[in-house]
Amino acid sequence: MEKIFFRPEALYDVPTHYCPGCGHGIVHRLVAQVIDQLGIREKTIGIAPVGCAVVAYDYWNFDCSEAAHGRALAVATAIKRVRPQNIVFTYQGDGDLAAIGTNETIHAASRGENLTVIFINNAVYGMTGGQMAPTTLLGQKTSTTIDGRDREKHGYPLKISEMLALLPGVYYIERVSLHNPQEVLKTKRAIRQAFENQINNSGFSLVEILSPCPTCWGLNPKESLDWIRDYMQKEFPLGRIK
Amino acid sequence: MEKIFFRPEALYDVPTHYCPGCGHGIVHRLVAQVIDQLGIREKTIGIAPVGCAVVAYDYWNFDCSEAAHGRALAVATAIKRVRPQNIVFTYQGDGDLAAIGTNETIHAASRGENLTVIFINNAVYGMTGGQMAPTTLLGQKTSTTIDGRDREKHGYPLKISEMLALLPGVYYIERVSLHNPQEVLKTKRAIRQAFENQINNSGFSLVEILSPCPTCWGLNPKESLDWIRDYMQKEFPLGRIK
Amino acid sequence: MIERIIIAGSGGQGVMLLGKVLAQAAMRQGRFVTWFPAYGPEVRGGTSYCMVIISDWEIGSPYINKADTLIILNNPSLERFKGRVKDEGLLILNSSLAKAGANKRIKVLQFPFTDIALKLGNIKVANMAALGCYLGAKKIITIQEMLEVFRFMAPAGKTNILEVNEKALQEGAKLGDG
Amino acid sequence: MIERIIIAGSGGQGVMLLGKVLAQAAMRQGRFVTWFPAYGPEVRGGTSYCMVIISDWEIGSPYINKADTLIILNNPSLERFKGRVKDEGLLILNSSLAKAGANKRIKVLQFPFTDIALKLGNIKVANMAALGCYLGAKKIITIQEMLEVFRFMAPAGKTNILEVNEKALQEGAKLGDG
Amino acid sequence: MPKKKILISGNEAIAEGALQAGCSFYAGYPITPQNELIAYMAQYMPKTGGVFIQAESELAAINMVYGASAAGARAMTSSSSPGISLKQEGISYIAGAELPAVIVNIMRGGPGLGNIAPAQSDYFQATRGGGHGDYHTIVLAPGSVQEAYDLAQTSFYLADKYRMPVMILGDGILGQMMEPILVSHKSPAANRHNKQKPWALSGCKGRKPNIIKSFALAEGALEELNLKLQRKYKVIKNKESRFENLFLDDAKVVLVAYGTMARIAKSALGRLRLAGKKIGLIRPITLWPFPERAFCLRNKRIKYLVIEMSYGQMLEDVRLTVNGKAGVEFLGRSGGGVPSEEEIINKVKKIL
Amino acid sequence: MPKKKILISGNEAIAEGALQAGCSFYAGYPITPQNELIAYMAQYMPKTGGVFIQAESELAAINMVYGASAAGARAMTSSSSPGISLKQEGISYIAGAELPAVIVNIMRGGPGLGNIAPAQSDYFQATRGGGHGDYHTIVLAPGSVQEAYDLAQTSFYLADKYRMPVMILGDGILGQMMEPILVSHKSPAANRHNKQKPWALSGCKGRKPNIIKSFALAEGALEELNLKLQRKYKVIKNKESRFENLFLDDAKVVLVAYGTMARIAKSALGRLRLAGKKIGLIRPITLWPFPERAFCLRNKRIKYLVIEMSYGQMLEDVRLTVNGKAGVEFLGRSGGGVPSEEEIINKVKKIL
Amino acid sequence: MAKIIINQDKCKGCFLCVSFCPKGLIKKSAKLNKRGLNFVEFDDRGECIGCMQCAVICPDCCIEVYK
Amino acid sequence: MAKIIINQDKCKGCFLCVSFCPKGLIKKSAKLNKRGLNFVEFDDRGECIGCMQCAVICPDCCIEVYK
Ligand SMILES: Cc1ncc(C[n+]2csc(CCOP(=O)(O)OP(=O)(O)O)c2C)c(N)n1
Ligand SMILES: Cc1ncc(C[n+]2csc(CCOP(=O)(O)OP(=O)(O)O)c2C)c(N)n1
Ligand code: SF4
Ligand code: SF4
Ligand code: SF4
Ligand code: SF4
Ligand code: SF4
Ligand code: SF4
Ligand SMILES: [Mg+2]
Ligand SMILES: [Mg+2]
Repeated sequence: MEKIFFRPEALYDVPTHYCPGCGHGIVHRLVAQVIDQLGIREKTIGIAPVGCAVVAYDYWNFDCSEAAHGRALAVATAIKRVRPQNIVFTYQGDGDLAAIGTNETIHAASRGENLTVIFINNAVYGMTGGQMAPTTLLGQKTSTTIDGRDREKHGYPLKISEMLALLPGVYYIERVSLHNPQEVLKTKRAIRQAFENQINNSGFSLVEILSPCPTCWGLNPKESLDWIRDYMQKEFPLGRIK
Repeated sequence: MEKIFFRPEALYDVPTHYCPGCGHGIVHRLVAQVIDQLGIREKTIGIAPVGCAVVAYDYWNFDCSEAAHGRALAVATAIKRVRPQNIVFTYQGDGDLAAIGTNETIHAASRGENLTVIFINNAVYGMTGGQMAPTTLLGQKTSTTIDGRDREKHGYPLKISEMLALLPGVYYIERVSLHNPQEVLKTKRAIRQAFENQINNSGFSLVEILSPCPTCWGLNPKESLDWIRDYMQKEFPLGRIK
Repeated sequence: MIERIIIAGSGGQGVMLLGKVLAQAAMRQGRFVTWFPAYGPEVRGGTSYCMVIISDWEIGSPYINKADTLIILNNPSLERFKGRVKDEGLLILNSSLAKAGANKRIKVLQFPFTDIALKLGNIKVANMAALGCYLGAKKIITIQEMLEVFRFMAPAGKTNILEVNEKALQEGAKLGDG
Repeated sequence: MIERIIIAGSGGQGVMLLGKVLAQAAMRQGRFVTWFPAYGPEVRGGTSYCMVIISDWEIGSPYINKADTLIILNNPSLERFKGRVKDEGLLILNSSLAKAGANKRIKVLQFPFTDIALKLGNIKVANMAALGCYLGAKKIITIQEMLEVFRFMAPAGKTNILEVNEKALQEGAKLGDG
Repeated sequence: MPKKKILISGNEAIAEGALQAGCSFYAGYPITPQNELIAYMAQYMPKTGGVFIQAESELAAINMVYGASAAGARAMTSSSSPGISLKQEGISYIAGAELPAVIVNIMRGGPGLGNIAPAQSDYFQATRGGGHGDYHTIVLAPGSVQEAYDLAQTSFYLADKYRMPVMILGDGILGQMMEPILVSHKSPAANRHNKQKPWALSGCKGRKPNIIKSFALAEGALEELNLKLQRKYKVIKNKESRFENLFLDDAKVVLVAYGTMARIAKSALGRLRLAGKKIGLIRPITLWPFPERAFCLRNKRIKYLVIEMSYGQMLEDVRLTVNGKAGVEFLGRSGGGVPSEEEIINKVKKIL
Repeated sequence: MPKKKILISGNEAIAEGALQAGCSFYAGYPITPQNELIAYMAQYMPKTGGVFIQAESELAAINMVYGASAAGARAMTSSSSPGISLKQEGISYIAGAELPAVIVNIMRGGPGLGNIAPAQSDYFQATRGGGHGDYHTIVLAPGSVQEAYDLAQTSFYLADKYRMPVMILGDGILGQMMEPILVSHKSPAANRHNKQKPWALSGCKGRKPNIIKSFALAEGALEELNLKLQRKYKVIKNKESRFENLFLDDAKVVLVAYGTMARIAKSALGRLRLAGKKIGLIRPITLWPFPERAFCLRNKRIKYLVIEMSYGQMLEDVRLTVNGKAGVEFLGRSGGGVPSEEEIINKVKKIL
Repeated sequence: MAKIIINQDKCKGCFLCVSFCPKGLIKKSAKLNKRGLNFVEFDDRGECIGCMQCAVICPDCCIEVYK
Repeated sequence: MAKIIINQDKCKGCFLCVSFCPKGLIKKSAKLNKRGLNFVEFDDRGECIGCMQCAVICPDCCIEVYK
């Protein structure tokens, strides 16, 4: 028998600190698989966010940098400009990319930096214990929206991918999901595309991934995937945005 | 004979520090006229930016606050929430609103704050002597794009109004221009609309105004208006955006 | 009197609550008391714990290096904290999920609190069984006092939950007192 | 020797450049020199100025409270700076755009530099006429030295501009020397 | 006023104290270890009719506080070290515009992302103005949950009185720990409008327009503003310093510590006194103004032992106060390290 | 090395010095009075093959510098007071991640928006870590345009040597004024890769992955990082302090001033010496580490007169250094006010 | 019949009014105002139609229109 | 014929693999692993089709698939 599914080289053989059923674990593996498959591990530089994935560099077997909360794309911009031969990507949560980091996100995209962005939308601030994120759904309960997000008080969920798609500097945007194995495979394809674009010098590419946070959602792992399928997807429709 | 055009009460009878032919002067007057006409001078609170219009409060005859560079919409959000009966507006340049302040702009809009925003797009940082703004046209020369803005190096002009229009929290966006008296009158109508929307509790309203900066453009005042008509308009099409 | 207690278990086992009711009861006695939780990413996935100090004097640090008592509800917590109890200290252990070997240094009371809770019909009250056991053994707070705290803290109208908690407490107390 | 000069005019009159060529020339003489501009919003609309200090010793502040010489190219600048010259100081004034009354406290040289420049075919060289006048009067730098600076600083290939600048300088020098 | 005893965390106590003081505007952004504060505000602020905003960033939050305060509200924000660094420009603006505001820093280990363990390494930032310009914030350092509650109320009072930013400086232990406290039961709204603010923005009906600003371009204007601020700071230095002194009468070694560190120092003090050692303690409650008058400089044989969860920041204030007139020793750990009772006792024994 | 004399402003001299030092990455955001620096970089950085980015904000700029430095480039940003306040979180991260970087602050009047006049009121922020945590930046304070050029080069050398942020602290006068300077003529590229950075991010080919970070969650890890930083700071304190001393031999009053203020103090000194007064001067060139060894504390009758364009920030370092062993007087103005030669002379006469 | 009054002290001489008056009634003055700027003058030859073009474009609110 | 190997020490017991195996071959174990977590076991009744659904969804990369 041949081993047809195995741990990629770009992913260290260590346990992660993520909660059971957390989407970060899946995406970490997908990124590592794509990097292995493209043969770019030795020239990749990843930027870990501040968020639950803060120590992603402890799991990935390639050069990495931390970035201050929200500033991953400023850091990545500089690294890529200094080392255009390297493959540079950021991995960011919704709070990181679309709240505190909105400015850096939009301007890196507007400059058309030749970067790859892996954007984990779990509709919540995981790391800090489940506060409202810009992507939190209307009605969703979090520790700062105790009676559910209310558009009057807390504003609307932010579809930053759609906004970014308007920018001429942006080459590729796709929204994908982790809610079942098929979607996970689509996610992997999108991630691959986003890296290939960078290799081909095509410009800014972003993959938004709807990802479960069972802990902050107060659901078990399977219920969390179903919640993506039944609710989150409605607000954040899947598919190619640009 | 009747006086049919006169200095509005909301505009102090003092000279401004603006360069000859500067669009800020025109818009200051338009805002004051609209405020007079709506009879809201005594309940209006204006937020002056950091930019050439930094001392707008020296020219306007109503309550005003300064805001740190880029933070006008954070300041305005709080004032309006604390005093919902007052009419609160921000007056911001392109650097202020669409560079350093992008985050505050997008999130105030996304929250659907019931505010009025007067956005002066002069394609340049006037106050600091003419550096590239996010709205600087491709090819336009500024002190930081000496050979003209180049999309490879400096990125693309940012159409933030179009991006904001995607947000469900945004009620009204229109782009207008000052390049001749007819356009100035259209600008006034748009400003009026944006204030009326707030009075009617309709939500976030923004008027983007293409405005001459003869000094930093290196053109005389009339040439500056022509430059808006012939070039700027092409990149920033006029009309209702939302 | 100063009593330092570390309470540890997995996320869903209610160790924070255990600590809080204990602290509440001590407060009602008019004693000095501090409650200090594990917080932040520490809490992700693994073990969860809190530290309670009950004292007749002003309390300095709420952080406990060496505890008088450990209340441990699962195995990873045992691994983490077993060295953190004083000589002659007390270990209350949930034998449903963890086992401690023979130990002369400290006193060990191990009972299957999870199983007891399951028998009472709600796995979540294992914590209260352990609390009861602790109070039975150390008696710094009477069961009566603790029941008053339960009633005070219980969400209005949820009397059935209150009841099973009380039962678990009393079951535990019997074991601890035994 | 220490000479403190304030040069002021409106935005387009080239007062910054005037100061810079003066400072360049002083530098080539091996003297200490500082050049200090008005900057920021001060520059918007109104008057523009710079301050040049030329000295045989190390210079402290480049900012001038009281000048030895004022070179003033328009009326608002005159209003702003007329009090800022020392007793027995020198005022070089562009009489095309400003007039100074009789004054015993200081020496005044007023000539229509703008008209002179217009006659030379380029209104922009009024500044160099004023500079010439100053050098003619004070002679801290020779016209020859200044011409070298012009040649050094002139953009390559723009010899016609260079020429008219030189002419303006020399016209001015004659007046100042007279 | 009826009082009630409750068990509450330091973070929540600050929030509750603020609400009691009539705080009607809160804007913040999550960060450990102060998340309980923002969660408490999210839950209870709307119930008192006030405004709660989870801002998009710390920058937005501090500038919202600026706006709310300009509009006359008692306004507050909170964060922890990295987030407080981001607020420095805003704090400087609040100081320059002479607006009252309360900023809470529940310090964690630095520099950079550091960790979320308790720390006291932002003392310089808090007391020396981490932002630009010659300004100060009053800095209050509670040593217990009760004091956190009390000082939260005081902070609004001082902020309004002097029209300036006030910072509450705690650490992760103080923020996270629960202790019993006595809370009062008046209605928060009662406090809200007890201070007229004629300078606030409310629309210019019946008066000349009000302007809130820190910009002063006219020659001399900014210097004048600064001189005004300096006069204010002088008054505060004279009138508002607070501290707790213990056993100074016969002390040979005086421990100097604040906040959580002072609690541990007190435990050590207790043990040392029991052992017959003549030890005293100064616990600064205001860090700015630094309570210089707590120090008696007549006795030159006294030694001061400064203890911090940092490598010596308050130490400078003690040294400036003592000015060479007595010995000053230091014990400190940082990055989450907390000097223990034992370390303190050992250090004292060495000094004695 | 051939040298050439040119007339150049302080802002441009810093930029040119940086380019000569092999700076290959600059990110900045416009602000008066440092706009000439960014304009110079915009023009000349691309010509040397380096990267120039006008960032969307000061926050982005400092984090770009973090990134560029992580990738091994000699990287720099510049701003003025309010913009530097915004960079504090980023500077703390750079310190925590042990990255070399150069930050220029051309100070203006504060607090808040203040004005654009020259000032020295960000001394505390620069020397005490305006950001969070127990970190330091080396702070260099040029007193002339030549020195601005020279220290710009030094700053990159020190940043690389110690892997830490270095700040160049000037003021609006220094930034705006032109003076003749001697510039060297080697190719900047020659300097660029003269220092191997095995820790930098470049792809992990042939080695283990490199990680750049300031986070340290494991128990004790952050304390360890902090202890390492403290050891480094100790070395720097011993080895890197710089200053200029004038006429200390027989001085009865010693002026202490830095940057532009020292120039004015020197002029006053000259006049006082001509009048036969025994006056000396200490000009700190490094503000952190503060040049304690410039002070001779044997003579107790010496009086120090600290002169600042602020209300007494460096004053604290002088007082900490002197530690009560000599008198310390102060003369300062802020918000754009600059103590004049006359004010200095009058103050000295009062002291004498 | 209409007319305009120009506040010459406030006028900055941008000449936008000159460009946009459909009747060519506004002229650059030979004189300078007290701020040293070239102002404009209304040439009241009775042709003013009160269209307000001049006033609407004036950045410095120098022009009053009567009709 | 295919099979999977589960790294039981890394397994966190999220049971997503259990939910998605089309053949129902993965079961919750009664035992705890050394981290104190409920892991899962492969029920190798020869029915595994090597579809990798389990491995693809596993957040902790615990599953290797052989075919
Ligand atoms: C400047 C700053 N502000 C706030 C924080 C606290 N913080 C850490 S992660 C985080 C948000 C995490 O949410 P997200 O980016 O969505 O990532 P997730 O944990 O959900 O994957 C916050 C607010 C911080 N570390 N730094
Ligand atoms: C934090 C901060 N950064 C930078 C500046 C400097 N600054 C003042 S105004 C301005 C930009 C002005 O451009 P814009 O907003 O377009 O207004 P304009 O002057 O063109 O009307 C800048 C960068 C500042 N005052 N504060
Ligand atoms: S809190 Fe949510 S995002 Fe964070 S590790 Fe747990 S499940 Fe994942
Ligand atoms: S610089 Fe431009 S925007 Fe500023 S006042 Fe002058 S013309 Fe207006
Ligand atoms: S109102 Fe019309 S016609 Fe009259 S002067 Fe003005 S532009 Fe000319
Ligand atoms: S438009 Fe106004 S400012 Fe311009 S020239 Fe005419 S009157 Fe003067
Ligand atoms: S490979 Fe497919 S059939 Fe086999 S165990 Fe996994 S999910 Fe089940
Ligand atoms: S999906 Fe992975 S972690 Fe989850 S139960 Fe299955 S093997 Fe364990
Ligand atoms: Mg998230
Ligand atoms: Mg602009």
